[in-house]
Formats: sequence, C-alpha cells, structure tokens
Amino acid sequence: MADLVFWIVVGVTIVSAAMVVQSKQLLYSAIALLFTFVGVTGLYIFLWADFIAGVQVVVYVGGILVLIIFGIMLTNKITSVNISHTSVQRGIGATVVLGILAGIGFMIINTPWYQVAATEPEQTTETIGRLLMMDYLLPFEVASLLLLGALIGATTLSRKED
Amino acid sequence: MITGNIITDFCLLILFLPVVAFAINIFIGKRLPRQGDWVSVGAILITLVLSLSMLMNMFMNWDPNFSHEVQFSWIDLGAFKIELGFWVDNITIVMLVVVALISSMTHIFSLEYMKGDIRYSRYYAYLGLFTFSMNGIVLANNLISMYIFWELVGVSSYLLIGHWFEKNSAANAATKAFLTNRVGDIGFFIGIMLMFTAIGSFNFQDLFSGISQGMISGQLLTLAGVGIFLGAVGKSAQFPLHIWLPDAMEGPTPVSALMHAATMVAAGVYLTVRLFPLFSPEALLIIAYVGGFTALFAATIAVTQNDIKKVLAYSTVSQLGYMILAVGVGNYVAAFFHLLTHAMFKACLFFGSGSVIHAMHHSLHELNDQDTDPQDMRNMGGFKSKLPITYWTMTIATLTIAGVPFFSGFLSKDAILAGTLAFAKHYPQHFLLPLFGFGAAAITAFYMFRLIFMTFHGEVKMPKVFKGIHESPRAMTFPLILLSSLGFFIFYTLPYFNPFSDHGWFTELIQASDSVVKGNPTAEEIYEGIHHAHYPAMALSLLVASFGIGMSILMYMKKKLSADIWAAKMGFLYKLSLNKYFFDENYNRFLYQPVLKLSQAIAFVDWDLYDKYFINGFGRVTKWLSFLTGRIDYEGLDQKLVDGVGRTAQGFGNQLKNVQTGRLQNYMLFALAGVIVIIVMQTI
Amino acid sequence: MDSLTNYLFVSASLFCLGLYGVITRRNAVAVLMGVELILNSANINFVAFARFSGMNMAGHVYALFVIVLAAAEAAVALAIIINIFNNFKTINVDDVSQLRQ
Amino acid sequence: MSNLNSLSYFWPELILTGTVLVAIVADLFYRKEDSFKVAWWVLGGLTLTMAAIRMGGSAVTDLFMGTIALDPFAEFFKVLILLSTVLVILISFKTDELKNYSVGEYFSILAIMAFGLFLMASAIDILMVYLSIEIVSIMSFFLAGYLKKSQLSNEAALKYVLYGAFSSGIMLFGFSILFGLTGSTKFFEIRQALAGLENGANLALIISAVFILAGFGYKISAVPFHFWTPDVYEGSPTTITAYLSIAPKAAGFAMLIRFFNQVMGDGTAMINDSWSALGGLPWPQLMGVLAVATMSLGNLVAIQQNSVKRMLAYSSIAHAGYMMMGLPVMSNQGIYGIMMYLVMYLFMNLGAFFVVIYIQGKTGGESYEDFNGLGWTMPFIGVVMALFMFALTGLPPTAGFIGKFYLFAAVIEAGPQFYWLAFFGALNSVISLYYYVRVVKHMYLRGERSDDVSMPSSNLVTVLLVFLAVPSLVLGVYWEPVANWINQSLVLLSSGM
Amino acid sequence: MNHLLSWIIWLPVIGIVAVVIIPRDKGTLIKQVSAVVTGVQLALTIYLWRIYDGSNGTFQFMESAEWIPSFNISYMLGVDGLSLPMVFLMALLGFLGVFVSWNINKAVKGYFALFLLLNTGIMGVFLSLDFFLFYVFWEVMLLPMYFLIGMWGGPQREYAAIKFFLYTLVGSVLMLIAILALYFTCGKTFDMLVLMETAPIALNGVLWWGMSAIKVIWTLLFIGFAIKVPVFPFHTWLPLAHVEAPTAVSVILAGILLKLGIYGILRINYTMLPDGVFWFAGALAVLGLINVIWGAMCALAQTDLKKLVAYSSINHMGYALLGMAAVIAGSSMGGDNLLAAQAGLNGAVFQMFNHGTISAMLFILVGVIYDRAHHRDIDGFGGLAVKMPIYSGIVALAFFAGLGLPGFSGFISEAMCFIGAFPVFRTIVIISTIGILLNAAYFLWAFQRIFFGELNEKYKDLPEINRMELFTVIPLAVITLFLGIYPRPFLDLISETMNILIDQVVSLGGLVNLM
Repeated sequence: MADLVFWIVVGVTIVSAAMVVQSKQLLYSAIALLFTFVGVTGLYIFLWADFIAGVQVVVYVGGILVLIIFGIMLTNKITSVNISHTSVQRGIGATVVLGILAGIGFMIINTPWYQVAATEPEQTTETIGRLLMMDYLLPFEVASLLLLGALIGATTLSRKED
Repeated sequence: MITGNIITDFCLLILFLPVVAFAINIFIGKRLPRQGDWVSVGAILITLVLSLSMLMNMFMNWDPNFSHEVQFSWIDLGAFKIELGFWVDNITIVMLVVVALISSMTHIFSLEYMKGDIRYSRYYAYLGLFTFSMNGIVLANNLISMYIFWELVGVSSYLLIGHWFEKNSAANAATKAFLTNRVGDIGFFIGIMLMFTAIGSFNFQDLFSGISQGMISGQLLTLAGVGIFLGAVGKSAQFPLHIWLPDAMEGPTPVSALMHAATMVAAGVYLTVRLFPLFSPEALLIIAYVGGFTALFAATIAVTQNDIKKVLAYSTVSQLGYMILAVGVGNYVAAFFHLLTHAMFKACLFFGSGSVIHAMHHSLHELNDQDTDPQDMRNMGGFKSKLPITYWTMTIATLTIAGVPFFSGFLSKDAILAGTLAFAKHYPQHFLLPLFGFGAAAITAFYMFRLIFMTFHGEVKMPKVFKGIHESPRAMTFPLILLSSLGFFIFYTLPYFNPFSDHGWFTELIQASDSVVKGNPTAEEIYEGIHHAHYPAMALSLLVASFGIGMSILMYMKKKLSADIWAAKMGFLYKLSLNKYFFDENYNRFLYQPVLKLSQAIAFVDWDLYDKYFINGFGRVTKWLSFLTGRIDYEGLDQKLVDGVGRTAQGFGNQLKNVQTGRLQNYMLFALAGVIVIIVMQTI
Repeated sequence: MDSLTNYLFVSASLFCLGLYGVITRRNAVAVLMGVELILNSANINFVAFARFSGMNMAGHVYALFVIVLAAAEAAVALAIIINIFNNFKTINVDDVSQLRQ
Repeated sequence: MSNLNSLSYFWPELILTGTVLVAIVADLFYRKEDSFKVAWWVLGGLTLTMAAIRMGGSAVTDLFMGTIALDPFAEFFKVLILLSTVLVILISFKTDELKNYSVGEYFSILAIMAFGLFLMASAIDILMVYLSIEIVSIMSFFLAGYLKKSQLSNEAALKYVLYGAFSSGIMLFGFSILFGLTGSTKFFEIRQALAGLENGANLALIISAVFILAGFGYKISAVPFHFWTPDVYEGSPTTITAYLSIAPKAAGFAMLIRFFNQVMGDGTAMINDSWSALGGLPWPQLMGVLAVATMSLGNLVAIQQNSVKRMLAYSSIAHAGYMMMGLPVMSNQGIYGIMMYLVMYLFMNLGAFFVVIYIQGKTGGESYEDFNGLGWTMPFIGVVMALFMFALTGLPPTAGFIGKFYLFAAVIEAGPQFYWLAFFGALNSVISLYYYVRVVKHMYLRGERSDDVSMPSSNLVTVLLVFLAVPSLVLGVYWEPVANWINQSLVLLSSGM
Repeated sequence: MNHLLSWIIWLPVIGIVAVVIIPRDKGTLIKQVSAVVTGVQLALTIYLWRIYDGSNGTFQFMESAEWIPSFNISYMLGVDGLSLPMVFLMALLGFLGVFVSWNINKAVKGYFALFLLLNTGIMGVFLSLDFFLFYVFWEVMLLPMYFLIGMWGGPQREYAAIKFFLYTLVGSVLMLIAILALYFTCGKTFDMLVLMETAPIALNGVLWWGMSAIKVIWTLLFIGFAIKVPVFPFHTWLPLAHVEAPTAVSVILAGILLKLGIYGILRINYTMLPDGVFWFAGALAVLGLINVIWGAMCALAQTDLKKLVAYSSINHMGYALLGMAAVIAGSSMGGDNLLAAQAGLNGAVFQMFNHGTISAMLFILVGVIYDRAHHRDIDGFGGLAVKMPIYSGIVALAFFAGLGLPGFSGFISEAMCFIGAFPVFRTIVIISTIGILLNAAYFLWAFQRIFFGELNEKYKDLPEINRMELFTVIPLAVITLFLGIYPRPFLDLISETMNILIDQVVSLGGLVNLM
C-alpha cells in the first residue's frame, strides 16, 4: 500500500514536472508546477521530513507559486489567460539533458552511498531549530540580511521613478 | 746607398703622398688656385723622384735577391692577428717606377686634356686616390692589404670611369666595372680564406713557407690558387670577366691610359707574379689557358672595332692575356717584363688616341657638331700631317706592340712565346697554348696597324673636321714622346746591347724564384726550356708579326684587299667579332636579367606573399578565430537549425517577448554541454 | 520504496526536467519554473541523504535554506521581469536582445 | 569556535552589517536629489571595517561553529574587496548614468554585496558557500538592473538572474551529492570523509565537483560558464561593471582556491609548496585547459568589439583566464600569483573603467571612435588611460606585468608539463596587446594636436585617477611590500579547530 | 663617479622630466635640453670608454643594489667589452638623433620625451646584469618605439607601429618564459653572472618531453632575440617599421635596436647555454647565409630607398650571424681553431658596431633627401650629383662603407666574420660571399639611379645638404673611416671579453650531444 502510494506520488511529481517544461500554455505549466510541488512534499513525508514538508507547502505552494502566477498575470493582459509560449532547441536540449540524466543515473547506481539505518524521529522541528540556533546560527542570521537586501532591491526595482 | 729604414720611409711617402693630395683636393681643391691640380702633380712628381731614386739604388746595389720587409700589427686578438706591411724587392721597385711614371705622365697629360672640366679638382683627387691604391697593391706583403688596395683600386676606377656621370653610358660602365671586378674579388677572397684557414697567416712569405711545409696541398691548394687567380681575372679583365674593360673607355682617356692600360689592369698580372710560387700545377694550367684564350679572343674582337679606344681596350685585354699566359706556363718573369713594356707602349698608345680625340673634339666643338663621334676611326684618316708628333709616337708604340725587333715589345713578347713553346714542348698535349700566343701576335700586329692606317693614313674622311685638327699642346705631347721613346729595347737590355735578346739588367735583377708547390718545375728547369725555345719562338714571332703587318698594309694602306669584302666573306665571324661575341647581350639576357627577376621574385615572396599572407596570416587567423568564437559565443548554434520553424511561426507578436530571453538558452546549453565535456574528460 | 536510489532517481529526473525547461523555454517565467524544479531536486537529495544516513539533520537545514533562498530568488526574478514589462510594455521591440546588436 | 566567542573576531562583518542598516535608515531621511549622501555613511562604515580588519590581528581559526574561517588569506581578500568597493563608490560619484535615479539603495546594496563577498572569501561550509554566493548574486542582479529606464540594464538583470539561478541550481545539486557522499556540510569533515571514500565514488565525486565548479566558474566567469558576462557587463551601469569585474571575481577565486585546496585537495596547502588533487584526479590539466580556453575566448572576442566597455568586459574574462593559470599548478606559487595579479588588476582595471565612465560623460559614447584624439585634447586622461592599457596588456614596467610575471613564474616553476600553459598565456598577452593598443592608437595616433586642452573637471576625478594610476605604475617597479603582504597572507585555515 | 652606469642610464630620464616641465610652445628649448642631456650622456660614455680597462675583459663598474629580495631580483649593472661599444653607439646615435630630429615640429615635447625614454630603455638593456632588469628594460623600449613610429611616422605608421609592437612582443614573451625557466632550473636567481656559472651545469642532461632543456630554452630565447636582429624568417617587421619611422627613429632602430638581438644571443644564449651553441651553430650559419642572400636580393629589387637600406640591414646582420657561428671553431670539435673563433666573434661584434654607424649614416642621408624631395623613389631622382655634390659625395661614402669597401670599418668586420666562419662552415661561407657582390650591386645601382645620369629637371633647385645635417653625418663617417683604417682601438677593447666568451662557450659547451 505504502509502496503504491509512493509510486503514485513519484508518478505525479515526474509527470507534472514534465508538463511544466512541456506545456504550451504558460498557465498550465504553472498549474502543473503546483502538482510537482505537492508531489515533492509527499516525498518529503515519505522521507520523514515533516518540517520540511510543511515549509515546502507553505513557501512553495503558498508563496513561490502564487508569485509565479502573479508574474504571469501581471505580464499579460489579465483577460487572456490563454498564453502560449514557445520552446527552443528542444532536440539538442533533450539530448544534452538525457546525457546528463544518464550520467547521474550511472552515478546513482554505481556509487556506494554512505547509508546508516535510522529510526523515524518523533518530529524533526526541534532538532532543526537547535541546529539553526547552534551550528548554523551564522547562516541563519546572514539569511536575514539577504532577505533584507532582497526586500530593498525588489522594492527599488518595482518603485516607480519619478 | 739607401738602406732599410730609408726604404721604409720612401715607401711610406710614395704610398701616402698621393692620398694626401687626394684629401686636399677632394675637400678644398675647388678653392685652391688652378683648382689644386698642382698639388696632385707635385705629389706625383715627388713620388716619381722617390721611385726613381729607389730604382737607381737598385742599380747601384746590384742584388738580385734584395728584399726588405716591414710590418706592423693591425689587428691583434691574441690568436688571430693581422699584420700589414711592405715587401720591397726588385719587382716592387720596378713596379713602383712604372706606376709613378705612368701616373705622372697622366697627371701632366691631363693638365691640358681635362682643362676646363667641371670636376677638374675632383678628377685630380681621384687620380691621387688611384695612385695610392695602386702603390698599395705594389707594396703589399700580405693578402689582406693586397685585397684592401685591390678593392680601393676598383673604387678609384669606378669614380674615374664615372667621371662624366651625366652620360648614362659612363655611369653604367662605372657600375659594371666595379661589379665585374667584385665577382673576381669574391674568388680572391675565398682564395684568401682557404689560404688563411690552412696556414693561419696572410703574409706572403708565411704562405710560401707554409705551402712548402705542405700545410695546404692538392685540390685545396689548386682551389685557393684559382680563387686568387679569379681576382686577377676580374682586375686584369680576363675572359669571361673581360666585359668591363672596353666599357671603361667611357672614362677620360688619360684615365684609360693610366688605369685601364698600364697599371690597374696589370695589377692582376702583378698579383699572379707575386704569388707565383704558391700556384699548384693545375692552377697554373688553368691560368695559362685562361690567359691564352683571352689573348686570342680579345684580339679577334679588336680587329673589327672602329672606336679607336675600343681597339686599344681589346688590345689591352689581349696583351694582359699574354701576360697571364706567361705566368701560367711558369715564365712569370717574362710576364712581368711584358707588363713593364706594355705599360709604356700601351700608355703611349692611349695618350696618342687621347691626343687624336682631343683634336677631334676641339675641331668638332668649333664646328658645333654634336653628332659625330670623335672616337670613331671611320671619321678620321690622314691625320698624319696634322698630328705629326702624335703620329710618330703612336707608330713607334705600334711597332713595339706588334713585336718588331729593336723595340721592347719584341723582347717581352718573344720571351712569353718562347715560354709557351717550351711548355708545349714539355707537355705536347697543351699545344694550344703557343697557338693562342702566336695567333694573337699575328692579329695584334694586324689590328694595330689597321688603327694607325685608318687614323693617320689614307684619304681625309671629313674634310671639315680635318681642317680644325691641330697638334696637341706640349703638356700632352711630352708624355707621348717620353713613353714612346721608352719603347726602344735599349732601356731594358742595358748594360747589354743585343736587340734580339732580353738579357739585361731586368733579367738579372729580377730572377725567377722556385715554386713552393711540389710538382712544379724549378725556375732553373723553366729557364732551360725557354732558353732552348728562344730561337724558334723568335723566328715564328717575327713571321707572324710580319704577316699581320703585311695584311694590314695590304688591306688598309695599299687597299689591295678590301676590308669590306673580307668582312662580308667572313660574314658570321665578322658579325660575332664586331659585336664582341654578344657577350654583353648574353650576360644581360642570361645573368643580369634573371638575377633582377629573381630579386624581384624574392622581394615579392618576401613582402607580398610571406609577410602579407603568412605573417599577417597570423593576425588574420586570430581575427578569423575571434570572429568564429564571437559567433559561437553570441549566437550559439544557429537557432534556425535547431528550432527554426516553431520560432518563426510563433515568436512574433507575443506580448511576452519582452521577457523572453532569446539566446540565454543557448548560453545555458553551452554551459551544460561544457559540464558534460568536463565530466567526460575527468572520468576518462 | 525505502531505497535511497529511488529518491535519487526521482531527484535526478526532476533535475533533468528542470534543466530541460531552463534551456528550452523562451519565456522567462517558464525558465524560472525550471529553476524551481532544479532546486526541488536538490532538496530531495538533501532530505533523502539525511534520511538514509541516520537522520543527519544538516540536510534538512540545508533544504530549509534552499527553500528560503528560492523564494527570495523567485521574488527578485519576478520583480525584474515585471519591471521590464512595466517599463517597456509600450515599446514595440522585435527582439528582446538589445545587447549584442 | 562557538558562536559567542566568535563574535569578538567578527567585528569587521558586524560593522559592515551596521553600515548597511545605517545606510538604509539614513536613506529614508534624504530626498532623492541628496540620496548620494548615503554613500558617505557607507564610506565611513567601510573605513571602519577596514580599520577593524587591520586591528584584528592574524588569528587563524574557524568561527561560528566552523561555518567561516578567520585567516590571513581571507583577510587579504577582504582588504581587496573593501578597497574595490570604496573605489567604486567614489567612482560612482562621477558617473552620469545614475543621475536620474535615487541612489540611496544603490550604496546600501553595494554594502550588502561587500558583506556577501566577505563571507565568500571566508566560507568553510557548503551551506555558507551557497548562501554567500546567493547574497552576492542577488545583490548583483539588482545592481545590474539598477538603471530601470535603460532597456539594456533591464535585460542585463534578467539574463543575469536567470543565468545565476540556473548555475547556482546546478551547483546546489553538486553540493547535495557531496553531502550525500560525506554526510556533512563542513569543509574539513567533508575532506576527511572524502579521503576515506572508495574508488567507486569517484564518478559521484567528479560530477559533484564539476557541478560545483559550474557555480564557481560562473562567479569568476570562466569558460564555459562565462556567457552571461558580456551582456551583463555591457548592460549594467559602468561602475557596476567595474565592480563586478573585480570584487566578485576576487572573492570567487578565494572561494575556489579554498574549496579546491581544502576539500578537493589534500588540504595541506600553505604548508608544503604544492598539494595534490584528491583521488589523483587530473584536475590540474583540466584547470589548465579551462584557463587557456577562458583567456583565449576572452581575448578573441574582445578583439572584435567596437565598444571599449565591451572590450573591457571581454578582456576581464581573459584576465580571469590568466589568473586561472595559477590554479592547475597547485602550489603556493600559483596562489601567490593569483593574489598578486588581483592586487595589480584591481588598480588597472578600475582605472580603465573609470576612464571609460569619464569619457562616457564627456563624449556620450564608449566606442573606440569616442576616444579619437583624446591624448591630445585631454592629455592627463590620455596618459593614464594609456598606462592602464599597457598595464592590462602586461608590459613592464607596469603593475600588470608583475601580475603576469608571478603567474608565469608559478606555471614555470611547476615544471615542464605546464610549459604549454605558460606558452598560451604568453601568446594571449600578445593577442591582448592588439586591442588594448587600439585604444591607445585612437587616443594618440588618430586626431591631431589641439590647443583646446582640457584637464579633468573635478579634483575627485584627478585624485582618483592618480590614486589608480600611481600603483599601476609604481607597483610595476617596486612591489616588495605587496609581495611581503601576500606572503604573510598565504596562510589558510587548513583543518577544523 | 661611483654610479657611472646608473648615470648613463638614468640621465635621459632627468631629461624627460625637464622636457615635460618646459612649456610646449618652447620647442627649441626642448630640443636644446635634449641635446644637452644626450650630449652629457655621450661625454660620460666616452669617459667610460677611456677608463674602461680593455686588458681585463670582465665586467667593470659593477653596481648592485637590492630591489625585490623576495624574488631574488636586484638592480645590477656592469659593463664589459661586449656592451661598452653598444653603449657608446647608443649614446652617440642618441645624441645625433636629437639633431636629426631638429625639424620635428609636431608635438615636440612628446617626441623628445619618448626619444629620451627609448634611450634609457636601450642603455638599460646593455648595462643590466640582472635578468629581470634586463627584461624590463627590454620591454620598456617597445613603448616609446610604438609611439615614435605611430605618431611621427609615414603614411602607414599605424600599421607599422602595431606590427612592430606585436612582432617584438611575441619574441619577448617567449623570452620571458625562457628567463623564468632558467630562473627555476638554475638556482632561483636572476643574477646573470651566477647564471653564467650555474646554467651550463644545471641544465646538463635535463630532459623536457624527451628533449634537452637546453634546446628548449635556447629556442625560446633565440626566437626572442632573432626577431630583434632580425633573423629570417622573423624579419618582415623591419622594412615596414624602418620605412614608416621618422628618420631619427630609423637611425636608432637600425643602429641600435637590431644589435640588441645579437647582443642578447651573445650575452645570454652563448654564456648560459654553451651546449646549445654547438647544437645551433650550424643553423645559425645557415640563417646567416639566408639573411645575407635574402636581404640582398630583396634590397636589389626595391624602388624605395629607405626600404632598400632596411633590407640591407637584414643583409648585414647576416654577416654577424655567420661570425657568431664561428665560435665553435675554438672547440676540439671545431679543430681547436682559436684563430677562427676569435676572428668570427670579434668580427660579429665589430660588425654590429659598424652596421650601427653605417646604417645610421644611411638613414640620416635618406632622411635628408626625403626632407627635400618628399619621396624616396629611387627611380624618381636622377643626376642629383650635379646639384648636390657634397651630399652625393657623402652618400657615396656611406654606400661604399655599406658595401664593405676596404678602408671602411664594415670591410674589416665582414672579412673577420667570413674568415672566422670559413673553417667550420666552408660551403655556407662560400655561398654567402655572393652577398659581397649583391651588396655592391644594390648600393651602386641605387647610387647610379639617384645621382648619375641627366639631372631630373624637377630637382634642379634642390638645396644642398645643410650644416646641421652634415654635423649629424660626419662623426659617423669619421668613426667608420677611422676604424676602417685602424681598428685596433676598438678590437683591443673587446677582444679580452670575447676571449672570455669563447672560453665560456668552448670550455663548457659541446661536451655532450643534446637530445
């Protein structure tokens, strides 16, 4: 059962991701992206990463995706939702990408990955929090500066100059 | 009595007085009274006096083996040393007198002949330079200074031939003379290098002793000898480098007398005489053949020439050939003897022709005739009455050259012919050498009398011109008289008086020394041979001379035989001779033009191909590469190829195209491809 | 399902699809979506590696930061895109590339 | 070192953060016309930061639980970054491009970027690496697109952001693999784990390293990750172009060196003269090929540019290529060469860009033709520009030569197997002569002597140019102090503490 | 004076400062200052010549100071018999060059500043004993040269200038690689004196890619120097640069710059890579031969007088190459023929000096006629000897000196080169003697076309050479003549140094066959 669900999640993720990059309608791509994000969230759950799964839903689905859809809407007349967009260099692009996929696949199979069995933790949030406050305090603080900068930059860019 | 140090001083004076005169005249000559000619004349006369006093000294201290050498260190690098200096022996002294005498005569002759010339002082300056260089050759005791003065003689010849450089022919002749001489000089220089490499010295004595010790022998020695001889071929205008000498007649006639008859061209002979001991038998044979052939060959050209100076020029070549021939057969004393006598009579002949030309020139000038060639014998005739001194002196000189007894030429020529005869007797396979000699003798007699007859006898060809002909002034006739009188045998045979034998002070004081090369006959052996051949040679030479003179009389004086008909009969040969065997034309066609063409081709290759395409090609390839890289970098792979159709169908009119990124994808694709490449490279 | 390689293959597929999107899409927003796929694939890796190496939570922290930065980046990118549109919507340009003309 | 203890070593960064905040706040109080006054606050802050760095002593330790390193090596790059930031801010006073914009944010963002660059130079944790690169990138995006009304600038920003996101995505994937292989984010732990890996992991290692290299290569614009460079350089405000061509490149090199030395190398650098690559992989030759490709491409494309600014942009790729020559030899000398080159490059390249900015203001263009006869009409500018051009070419006695000299020396010292690298480097400097001298040609050989001679309009321009030109020349004649400084800075934190 | 050499090098820099300070409307003052500075420099070099001890061929008047201790770079100067003549020649031509440039009116200030800078650069190359210093000076020359050709040159000056620049830079970057290779393989020092001792030993048997390191370094250095000489096939920058450069710059180019190449080969290749000398001597001789013949043939075909003179430089440098190749005669392989080695090497150096004076003279004279007729087409003149007897006389003198006429110094040096090379490279030397003929051919033919024949009516009012021009030519002519008659003062000065050089090559080189 769990296996079935897993493969369904995987299927949803990959198929929708393929739609993201394939669809001729930009908006369809955005919607497919939603399913991808959700699928990835599912994978996180399978990986016992509850906190990350939550963040994924909130930030990606709730934030980034909305942002993207806004972007699509804002850059197009709101009335026409039917926005087609084109692709370039599909053939060669696909070749290159398949090459990379083959390489990575080969790597995945052949590499003796470092694996340690572990039991499922109660929840990950606390550990993550501790890590953030201890080992990764500096990145945590720095990230805030980054966000501040991004904020300033984004407002500067979007502000109408007079 | 003059001793060592004084001889050195004399030699220094003889050498440097003319060059001082040169310096004075070249810099301030124009501002001096009489344009400075007195400086040069004075200097050369002092030189003459000094040389004569050395000659007197030679007579007083009768010593056939007199030798005096001084030298100083010119270059000293430790191992590599060059010492320059003088080597004075009897040959040197005689040669110094010849140079000084002819040069003085030329200076005096030119006082009148060159009067009013626009570059009068420069002319005298150059004469000084020449005398200096010639004396340098005469005095040299080593190959390097020989070579140095050798070249300097070439330069003064260049300057003097080109004296009237406004005339293209003169300018051409000057350049030609220098370049042709240089061809010979290359050989000379290679010879010097061969000698030096083997022996390590340039000094003549060292060379002789080195060769006798066998430090250089066999083919190498022959090669070195031939190389050195090539220098003589150039300077003495031997076949095939004879072409410059006739052209050199573009120079003022006194110059022709001095350089292109008496001294400079004799330098080649002098060189071979000086270095005779080091020539190997093979080299000598080559020398003999070149000389013999030249003697005959030039004579055949002289026969048909109409320009009075050209006849004399070819005659000079022929006579030089004689001398070379004599050296080749080992009879180098005879060669030097002939050099001496030839200097006198040929200078006289040239001065004579100068006198004639001078007279013609004046006459034509008065008539305002620019077109008539004052040197063409066909415009002359019957001048005997108008130019008596010239006529008589030239006739004496002609008799001398023709080898008529009682004149010096008879003695010297006889000695040479005897030598060839003796040589042929010893080596019958070289029978051609005496044939060359006797043939040339016959023809010489013929054409020289032809010259006299055409110029001074017969009917007047141009009466108008004839009217204006006057005997030359004393400054010009004096040298003529002096030199022609030196054509009598007596001056060379003293203290003996036998018109049929060259035995005299000359042969006693100037004695052949043995060759240092093994295999060459000793001087004694050669002398013996000549001695035996003496009478047959004399008889034969008298025969051929009288034959030549007789033919000439018949043809040009008595007009019993028509020259034109004979010319027509000879047809092809006549044409060949008249056109000097087309040497200039063929050289031009097969040598100069190809070299010029080659040089142009090389310059073209260098500049328009190599530089333009190869060197600039680097730049071009870089630019092309840059363009190519730029294309790839800008455009990526051509999008039309990759995804052309879809783009053109849908790409335009889209609202979003402002946000479309175009080539960005290409960049990313390239980056990705790069990643793959790197991974592959790393993995393999 | 409890195999590391499964997750890695999923992530590799996502990664490649993302790459494909990035290099084929002409629309900037679509390119951005491709980038998001790539980031997600990396995150799957991080989390999966964390899970199979004895719950190494550093991976989770890393994933967390990636998500945050992705959000920031997306915001910035969209701000730029919108800015371009705002500034030039009235200008009729045939091709976007003014550069390199 | 624990977080709390680390703070006392963290003064420069703290001051810099404070500067950012002050600048942001100060900006609120200025009207648009006065917004450039923010720069003074920033400059003040940067000066304080510099002072803090100089006073910091030369401790070698890790900070904040092993996320960043404190060592003279990082300090060296921080000084370079500060110096270039200060200079760019000063130059920004004189540019016309920013005239119609409120520039308060511009300076604040520059300060944040400097902060990011600091972290890049000292990061020893792959999370920190990613984070710092992102800070720098995002700030660069803004700065590149700062001229909102300029289509070029907008495009530059767009391309930059997409390309940046793309390459950081790839890098991130690489990091994730590395994490999977080693289970850690800290450099030293990673190295230890890698050292114990089996051979079968080599492919994974290679792939992750190459993916990571894509991110670093993007920062130093190495072929084939350089494609964004020309577009962004041309579209950005010229001041930013100048900045981008120096500071992020310096930080990128610092990071690259640190990463390949401490993670991919055997980690013993700065102790021995040379180190070896991990697992005996042929990194050196690959790096050499990339270096040659980078310099050749930069040069070849620079040749055909008609705009001096674009030429400088491409040539900055070439200069990155020269600097990369120091990497493959894997020796102190190589790193020494890179550092030396960076110092020299800072002055001459900023100088060249400043002249271009100045000329843009004077003639309104940046093509070669705009430089015609400049040597005659503006003798001072002409002379310094000629100096910068010759310095960039690498002719003695200019600073550029010394930079190249040390790089070549490093390559040659590494032995004959690298001579080809030196050969190509040499060849490339000849090629570069062609286009650099072209500027000189237009300045001096074109145009005539004129009586209408003008000197720079403001003292700041003169002072700045002199400040940039004098080191460009003097360091070419006497650079012993710089050499000593680098010698002392050649100490990397080499293991976890 | 303790720092005589430094003074000689840096004096022009003082001049530059002065020139820069003088207001630009005072052109004459600038020229006068330049003249004074170079004059003082010339006086110093003459003084140096006088106090230099020729019987001791080692370096003298050495100066040494720390410069960049961290890289073992020092400021080290010294002069020996090889550099002294070149220093003197540079001072002389620098001094005369100021007067040759007297009629420069465009941007006088810049011109003289650059001219003086060039002077410093060249002096520095000749006097420096530190390899790094050497290289810096070597490159410093390029900049002023570029500007001098590019700004004051002829119609194609831009092309000529950049071509010169690129060409020589290729050479010098290769040289830099070689210098660094020497530095690292021979004990990390730039001190030439030390390298002369260590390099021949340290490089012995070192193989790079299966090839002897000596060969590699030799080749790199040689290309660098050969471009300057210029040795065929690296010569094509020269005609162009010479033709386009202003007269004074052509004078320096031909008179000094070309010598730098040979100086470098002798100073560096010969002393540090003696094994390479033996390896390369044959090729050197062949290159010399090609230079001789090729240069002469090209000169023969020229219609531009200046180009002709330029190609004649290529031709003349060929003789020096031949002479240099002769050095191997001194070894046991060459038959212990010390004679030939001495003749060749001294001849080569002497030839350098002579070509310096002679070609300088030629270029000045070409400049004279160009100033008057505004063209240099040989066939465009004719009969000028009538109008300009003094000028034509001096040209004749210069041409004769150029074609190696005895009595002029060129003859001695050419002869010495030939004599030296002959024992070892017999065939090559014999073929190259054709050059003697071609030399004469192109010079005399040109002379004839310009000065002989009927006067070209266009030039019937051509003014005679003036005093200033005469002043620039006469010292050179006097030197040429004097040394042509009595070369000992010069040869005695250099011969000891040459002996040391020969000894260095012969005793350290040729011991092993290079791979």
